[in-house]
Order: sequence, then structure tokens, then C-alpha cells
Amino acid sequence: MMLMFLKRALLDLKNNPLLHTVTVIVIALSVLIVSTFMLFSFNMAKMITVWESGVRLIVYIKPGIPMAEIETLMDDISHMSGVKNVRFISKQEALAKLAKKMNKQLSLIENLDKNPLPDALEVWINPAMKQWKEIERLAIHIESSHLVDDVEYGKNWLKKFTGILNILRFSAVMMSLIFFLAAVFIVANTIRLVFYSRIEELKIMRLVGATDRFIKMPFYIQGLIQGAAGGLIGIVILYVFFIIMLSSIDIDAVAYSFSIEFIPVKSMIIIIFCSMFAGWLGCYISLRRFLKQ
Amino acid sequence: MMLMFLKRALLDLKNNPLLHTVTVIVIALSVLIVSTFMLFSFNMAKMITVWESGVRLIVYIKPGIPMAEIETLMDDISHMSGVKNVRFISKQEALAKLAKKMNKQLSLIENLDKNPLPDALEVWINPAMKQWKEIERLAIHIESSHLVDDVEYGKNWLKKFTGILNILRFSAVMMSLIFFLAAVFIVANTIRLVFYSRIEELKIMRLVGATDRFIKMPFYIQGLIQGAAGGLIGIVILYVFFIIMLSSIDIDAVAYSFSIEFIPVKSMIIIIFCSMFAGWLGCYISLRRFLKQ
Amino acid sequence: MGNSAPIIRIFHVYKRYGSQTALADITLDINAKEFVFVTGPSGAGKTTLLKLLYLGEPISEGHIIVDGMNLTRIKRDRMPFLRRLFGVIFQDYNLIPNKTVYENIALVLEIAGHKRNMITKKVGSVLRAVGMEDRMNAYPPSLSGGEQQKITIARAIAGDPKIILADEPTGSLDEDSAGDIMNLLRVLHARGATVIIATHDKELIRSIPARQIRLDHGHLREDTGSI
Amino acid sequence: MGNSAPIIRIFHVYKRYGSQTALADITLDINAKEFVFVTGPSGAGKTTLLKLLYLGEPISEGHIIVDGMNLTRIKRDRMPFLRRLFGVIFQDYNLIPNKTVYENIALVLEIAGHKRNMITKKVGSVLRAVGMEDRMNAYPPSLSGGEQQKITIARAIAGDPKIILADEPTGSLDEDSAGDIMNLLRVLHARGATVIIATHDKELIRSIPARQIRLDHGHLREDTGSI
Ligand SMILES: Nc1ncnc2c1ncn2[C@@H]1O[C@H](COP(=O)(O)OP(=O)(O)OP(=O)(O)O)[C@@H](O)[C@H]1O
Ligand SMILES: Nc1ncnc2c1ncn2[C@@H]1O[C@H](COP(=O)(O)OP(=O)(O)OP(=O)(O)O)[C@@H](O)[C@H]1O
Ligand SMILES: [Mg+2]
Ligand SMILES: [Mg+2]
Repeated sequence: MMLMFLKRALLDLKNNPLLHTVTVIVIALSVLIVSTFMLFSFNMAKMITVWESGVRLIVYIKPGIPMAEIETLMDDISHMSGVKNVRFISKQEALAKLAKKMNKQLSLIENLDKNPLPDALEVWINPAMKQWKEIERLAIHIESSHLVDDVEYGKNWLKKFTGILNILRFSAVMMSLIFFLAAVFIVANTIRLVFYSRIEELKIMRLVGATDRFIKMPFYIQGLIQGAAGGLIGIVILYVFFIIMLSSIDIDAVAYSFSIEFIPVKSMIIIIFCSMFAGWLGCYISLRRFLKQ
Repeated sequence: MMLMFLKRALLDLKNNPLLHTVTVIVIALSVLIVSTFMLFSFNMAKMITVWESGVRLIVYIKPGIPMAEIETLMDDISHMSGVKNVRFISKQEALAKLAKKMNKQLSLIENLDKNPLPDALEVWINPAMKQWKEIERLAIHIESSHLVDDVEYGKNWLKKFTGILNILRFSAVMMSLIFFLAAVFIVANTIRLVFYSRIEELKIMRLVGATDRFIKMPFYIQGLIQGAAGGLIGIVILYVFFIIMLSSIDIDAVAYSFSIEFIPVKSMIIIIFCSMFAGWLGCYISLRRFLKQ
Repeated sequence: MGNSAPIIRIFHVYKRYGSQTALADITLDINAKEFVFVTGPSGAGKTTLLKLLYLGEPISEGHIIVDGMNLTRIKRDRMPFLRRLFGVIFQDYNLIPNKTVYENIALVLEIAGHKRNMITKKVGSVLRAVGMEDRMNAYPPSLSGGEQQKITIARAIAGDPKIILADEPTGSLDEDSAGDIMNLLRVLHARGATVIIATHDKELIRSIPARQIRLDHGHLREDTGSI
Repeated sequence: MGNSAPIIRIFHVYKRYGSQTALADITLDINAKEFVFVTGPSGAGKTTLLKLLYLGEPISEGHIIVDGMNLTRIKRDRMPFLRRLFGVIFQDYNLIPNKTVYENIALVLEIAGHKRNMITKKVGSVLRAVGMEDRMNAYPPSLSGGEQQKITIARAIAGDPKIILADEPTGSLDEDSAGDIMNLLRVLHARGATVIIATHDKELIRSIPARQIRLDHGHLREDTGSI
């Protein structure tokens, strides 16, 4: 039975080549748009993760605290939510670092007779903790310890940055949603146009005694086939663009900390399922209207 | 004559409401996709400009150079390509700044008996100069002066950052292109489908003596009207989304250094023209095929 | 003419298209295995009457009972089975332009759920019956008017329907072809089909002695009754 | 019958559809203001012959000269003007389904570049001539077969064409309407139009004494010549 419907669906694809080709093109283009954007978002998300792994707090310890107490504090902090790991930085290490950083102002340090820097802890933040406010809350919490002199965090650019990353993230979600819905509706409407141009044929079928099921099934199968074909073609086109793009970017100037990757196979499968769904939806909307008559 | 064609085009829009409505919906959705992306790129470009205006070089002057020579140097530098402006920072100012920056390590500076810092120039880079290499070249050029001790530039994050901004910029251009072309072809193909469903009508018109021009003109006018209507609707939908988005973002957490803006009117006009062009193109492709027969 | 059980009963039926009344207060019975002409001038309501029978249009008022089913009350999912009782020769042919002649006819048999090789055999035989077996793979738009009409006839009889509704079946046919088709319909009638022919071809009506129902402006003007 | 200048000259014309030969070696002249029947059984090539005249199909071989224009050599941009010489009553009506009856007929006049109020007047008058003035705002699918045929006739004569090609103009009409239409065509003929009617209706042919051209399987079998 199903086989018969499949055969009829394929026969029909053969009988209306132009119509179905144009439909598949439109689906492919819609998928191209959505998957291009997914490629972009996916890589941007990766990039952001790389940046964010750089967020940390410096906890300055009050002078003269014994090492044992500091270790307890470290243990406490490392169990706070959002903390990835905690590292102890002795005042000696801090001075050495400072000296290295101040290459032009080295004389400043060479002139010292005693190390004026405090011991400190470097607290690395879990990249999953994205809100600046949460980081702030964590800092205040740590500062409340009687061992702690002060907590330094948020180089200004990073603070600004976190806000901006949130806009990026938010717009990416919004845009994905808009693009996805738009693509689904474009596909559905395109199939409606095709349907509209074949309504006479369906009326005839009905008049000679076809059941709703007999009319519907080949359409659904076609919708699914077209969705799958369009989805596949769209992704292949994107892949070609991707390869061209990769070879034209100056990789060295760009790829220190992360490499650009194509959308993962799982997402591709989701895209193709969605485009099949859109194909089916177009049929469903049109057929429901028609069959109600 | 033109008026007659316009009348016929409008009459026809009235006679095929479903067909034309679906077409306008597809156009609107395509425009929505493209303009959403433009909105995003536009704001990202603004954001990047804000960041980049923070790129600067610090030029350390050799000790003991008289002020007159420094002024000549400043004049030279400010005429180099890519330089926005040059500011003199005396060693006193530098130390004050350093003291302020080192709030936790203040004792370090308080313990000094003489200022170990050199005089310096702050050279602000024109945001138009986007390549890190160009900035490097400028630095080397400045360093070659006999007055200059050293040039400091490129906090590491900013260097990484410039590379990443270039990927963003590049992908935005690529994606705009892909999205724009895809949208144009979606619109063109949709109009082809509509055309296909009306081909019998055109054949009849031809058989009763219609010239090519008589057949073509109302189609072109319709294509343009549909393109304009779809474009307008797409932009309005985006505007609604935009307002909703703005009101749901925590503005304070985000908008220190720049505010999110809607795509400029000029771009809207361009979008609408492009969608009219796509409408026309769809008609043109279909008609050329038909009229050749 | 033999069997007197009515297969079609029409009670006070009206059909209105907007303000236009196409059929007014029609009441009549048609017996199983009858041969009936529906006549009347252009616009009289002949096609409309046939359409109501196979649910091609909804009935505005009144009741029609076909083979025991009340068409006003029939459930959506029974409609296809009602329609399969009928073989309809549509006045405007109603062939699917982008399916071949073979596919057009096979469709009816596929719908009825017949087996593949039975379909092939049956399509061949009905095409032979109307003299069009050599155009099996042609598409309808490439056929002459008369040829299309013959295909429509072949499609109508392919499913061995209980009732044949023929709307102007010989309008595009020359005398000889028309004679052939009428003979074909008479053979099917003799084999047990009810045949209802809508036509204004006086010659055709004269050529066969049968019951005549005459419509005019939607009213039943004359019914000779079974003869 | 008067004027002897040939308005249509057909020289050794062939029309092939793929391997199928629809017309073979047709040679004949039709004079201006003649009244001609083209007859023959279904599939003889009547419609095909008419199609070649108004460039509805390209000529496979041979030459046709209409009003001094050689159709084999005509330039694309002259074709519409050639077609406006003809008023064609298409066998399958060819009405635009989503335009009203009024719009369908007005289209021909708009194409010819007539003024608006002239169009309104003219459409009204041709619809009156075929008895369909009250259905001006109906859409073709809501008309009966005969009514559609009348609209097609009205459209064909609306542009006051030099040559009227009527393909089975009375196939869907009852006797009275058919008679009215034939009278209409005779009036137009008397006013100076060349009229060519393709039909297999023997009665119609008998009713008017006119030249008869008989086709069979694409060959010219008989030409009575002008009478
Ligand atoms: N869908 C419709 N909408 C409106 N009016 C309709 C519709 N179908 C038919 N009519 C009208 O109903 C009347 C009867 O039409 P019908 O087709 O039954 O006539 P008929 O007897 O078959 O005529 P013919 O011999 O010309 O085919 C006509 O006046 C016609 O215009
Ligand atoms: N487009 C086409 N493609 C292929 N064959 C065609 C085409 N049009 C017509 N034919 C064939 O050419 C032959 C002549 O067709 P034509 O329509 O001229 O016949 P006709 O004399 O008008 O017949 P009728 O009386 O049935 O209308 C027929 O056999 C037909 O099948
Ligand atoms: Mg009828
Ligand atoms: Mg013909």
C-alpha cells in the first residue's frame, strides 16, 4: 500500500519536473540561509567559549595569614558555584610576573628593597557562568571572608565584553528563530503554490472516487522527498561556500586560539528533518483547506 | 498607456488573491531574513568601531630629549597614515596614572624616591586601519626615529581580537551575499511558480493577438508591486521583533559604550528596491522562457 | 423495461447558485437498469442534475437517495464509495493534462484498489472499445476534441460502474463514432448498468427508444416514464 | 459568390506532431468573403488546419499566405497583428477562468487598443447577439457548456475580424441556439467577413449551401469549390 503511494509520488515528480525542481530550489535556498547562519553561530559560540575561559578573579590575602588557613580558603572557594579552579600565587611569583609585565618600567621594581605585594589567589570562573552580575556576586561572597583583603576582577574591557557577548548570544537566538520560522513558512508557502496549480487534478481525482487518504499520501511523500532533497542540496552548497571561504581566509592571522569548523553532523540531520517537516507542513496546510471543501 | 497596464496589473491582483498573497508572504519572509541579518551586521559593525577606536600605541621617548624635538616628532607622527591623533604624556602624568592603576600595589610607588618613568606619546589609531599588520608597520616606522626608545602596542587580547573581528567581518560579508542572493532567487522562483500556474491564460492572450509588451507589462508591474509590498511588510515585521527584543534586553547590562539601533532608512530603501528587483527578475526569467516559445 | 426497484430517488430537489436557481423542485425516480435521456436547451440544468447525483455539487434543498444512501446526510468518508458507483462522462472531459491516457484511466482503477496486472488488462480493453488503443501513451492536450471525448468515455466505463452518467457524450464526435459509442452504452445497459444520458442532440434521442426527462430553466417539463 | 481574390493560400502544407502526421500535402485557396465548411471525422485534422492559419501551431512544411503575409517567414513582432485578422471560436472554448465574461471579451478589444467606452459598448452588443448579456459578470466555470460556447463566439466576433474561424461552434448547443448562432455567422458573412467553420455536424452543413472541404486522416479528400 505504502509502496503504491511512493510509486505514485515518484511518478508525479516525473510528470511535473519544472514545478518540483523550482520547489526543491526554493527549499534548498531556505536551508542554505538557515544553515549558513547556524555555521556562523556555531563557530561564534565556540569562539566565545574560548574567550570566556579567560575570566578570573584575583583574591588578595591579608598579610601574615598562615599557609594552612589559605589552603582552607582555597578549598572553600573551589566549592563555590561557578568556580572552575583556584590557584595560589605567592607574593614572590606576583612580583616576578609584575616585573615581566613592566618591561619598560623595570627600574621601578629593581629599586625596591622589600616585596610590597600581597599573596593572592587566582580564581578561574566556569565559562557557563555568563552573567556579569553572577561574577560580581561571587566576588562579594569571597570578599566577606576575614582572610581576604580585597578581590579584583573585571578588567573593564571584559566587563563591557560580557555585556556585548550577551547581545550577540541573544540576537543569535532571536535570529535563529526568525530565520528558521521564515524558512519553514517559505517552504510551506511554496508548496502551497504548487498545490494551488494542481488543484484541478485533485478535484478530478475526488470526482472519480478517490478517498482523502489516496489523495493525501502521495502529496505528503512528495513533500518529505522534496524537503529532504532541498535540505541536502542546501547543505552541500553551504559546504562548497565554506571550503572556498576557508581557503581564502588568511588562517594564520586568525586561528590562534580556535579553528573554524563546519556545522556538526547532528545539526545537519536536524536541518534536513526540519526541511522535511516544512515540506510536510506545506502539504498539510494546503490539503486541509482543500479537503474541507 | 502605462496607466492601462497599471490598471490591468491591479485588476489581476484582485482576480488571484490567494496566489498573490502567498507570493507577498514569501517575499516578506525573505526580506525579513535579509533585513534581520542586516540589522545584526549593522549593529555589530558599530560595536566593532567603538572597540577599535581604543587601539593606540605608546611611544617611549629616550630620556633627556628637549621638548621642541618631541613636538617635531609629534607633528611627524600625526601626519603618518592611519594616525588619528597624538598626545604627549609627561613622566609625571605617567606616574600619576600608574599610581591610580596600581591601587593594591600602591606601596610600590610610594616607596620611590625618583620617577623612573620616561616621557611618552600616546598615538591613537584611525579605526579605518583594520589590519594588525598595518599597525605593526606603523609601530616599526615610529621606532626607527632616533628620539624613540621603544614602542609598546597590542595588548595580546586586542591582537587576538583583531583577527577575530576580521573573521566576523568576513563572514558577515559572505553571509550577506549568500542571504541576499538566496532571497532574490527565492522570490524569483516563487514568482515563477505563480507564472507557471497562469501560463494557460497567457497562451490564450497570445492567441487572441496580444503583443509581447501587452503580456509582459502587467506582470512586471505586479512583480514590482509585490516586491515593494513584501519588502515593506518584511521590514515592519522586523521592526516589531526589534521593539520586542529591545524591551526584553537588560539595557543597563549592555549599553555602556553604544546603543542598539534599527537599520538606517537608507538601507531600508535599498532593501525594498532589491526586493522589487527580485520580483521583476522572477517575472523576467519566466517571461523570457515563455515568450521564446 | 424489467426491474422496477428505484436505484435513484429524487425528492423535491432544488439547486441554487447564489441567487440563480439551476434546478427547482425536481421529483423523480430512476429504476435500476433503466436507460434515460435528460434533455433540454442550453442552461436547462442537465449537467447540474447529474452533478447532484455523484455529489459534484451540494444539494440546496430536498433529498436524493442513491442505492439506499441519502446524499444530504452522507458522511464525508462514505462519499468516495458513493462516487465509485458512478461512471461519469464529463461534459468538459476533465482529463488530467500531465498524465498519459493510460495513467488517466488507470487512476480510476487504482482508486478502486485493483491489482496491477488487472489494471493493465482493463485499460487496454476499454481503450479498444472506444477505438483509442494506439494513443495509450499520448497526453490529453495532444488529442483532438473527439479523441479526448472517447478517452473520457473509456475512463467512465473502466470501473464497471452500476450507473453511467453521460453528459453530452457525442457532442464532439462525428456520426460514425457517435453511433459506435451509443452501441457501446447499449451493450453496457444490456449487461445491467443504469444509463443516464444528458444531451440536446435530437437525432441521438430519436435513434434509441428510451425514457426521456425534459428540463427547461431548471423545471421538470416532461417525463415520458419507462418505456 | 462574388469576390475572387484569395485571402488565404495554402501550398503543399504538412503538419507533423512527432511521428504523427496530422496534415499531409494540403493545397487550397480560400477567397475573401467566402463561407467554407471544413468537415471530416474526429482526428481528421480540422482543428489542426485552423490552428496553422492563426499561428496556433508552427507549419512543418509548405507555405501559407494570409492576407499577403507568408506565415512561414513572418517576424515575431508581426504575429499579434496577423492574429487580430482572425476571430477564433476555439473548440475547447479557451476562456480565462478567473476573469469575468465581460473581462474575457474586453481583453480582445484592449489588445487591439480600443478606447474604454467603445469597449463597454461593443462587449454589450456582442453579448446581446449571443443572448448572454445577463451573465456579463459571471465567471466561465460557473456557466453551462453551451453558455461557455456562446461566450467564446461573442469573443471571436467582438473585434470585427476579417476572418472568422469557428471550430465546432455548435457542438454544445441545442438546436435553437445553434440556429441563432449560424444566423449570426451568416449576417457577419454578409457584412464582408470570411467564415471558415470546422464541424462534423451533417445537419449544420446541410442547412447552409456553402463550399465544403473534407479532410480524412490529414488528407484533403474533397473540395466542392465556391458555390
Ligand atoms: N458553478 C455555477 N455557479 C453559478 N451558476 C452555475 C454554476 N453551474 C451552472 N450554473 C448555472 O446553472 C444553469 C444550469 O447549468 P447546467 O450546466 O446544468 O446547464 P446544462 O443544461 O448542462 O446546459 P448545457 O447544455 O449548455 O450544458 C446555467 O444557467 C448555469 O449558468
Ligand atoms: N499537440 C498535438 N500533439 C500530437 N498530436 C496531435 C496534437 N494535436 C493534434 N494531434 C493529432 O493530430 C490529429 C488531428 O487532430 P485535430 O485536432 O486536427 O483533429 P480534428 O479534425 O479537429 O478532430 P475533432 O473532430 O475530434 O476535433 C489527431 O490524431 C490528433 O491526435
Ligand atoms: Mg451541460
Ligand atoms: Mg477538432
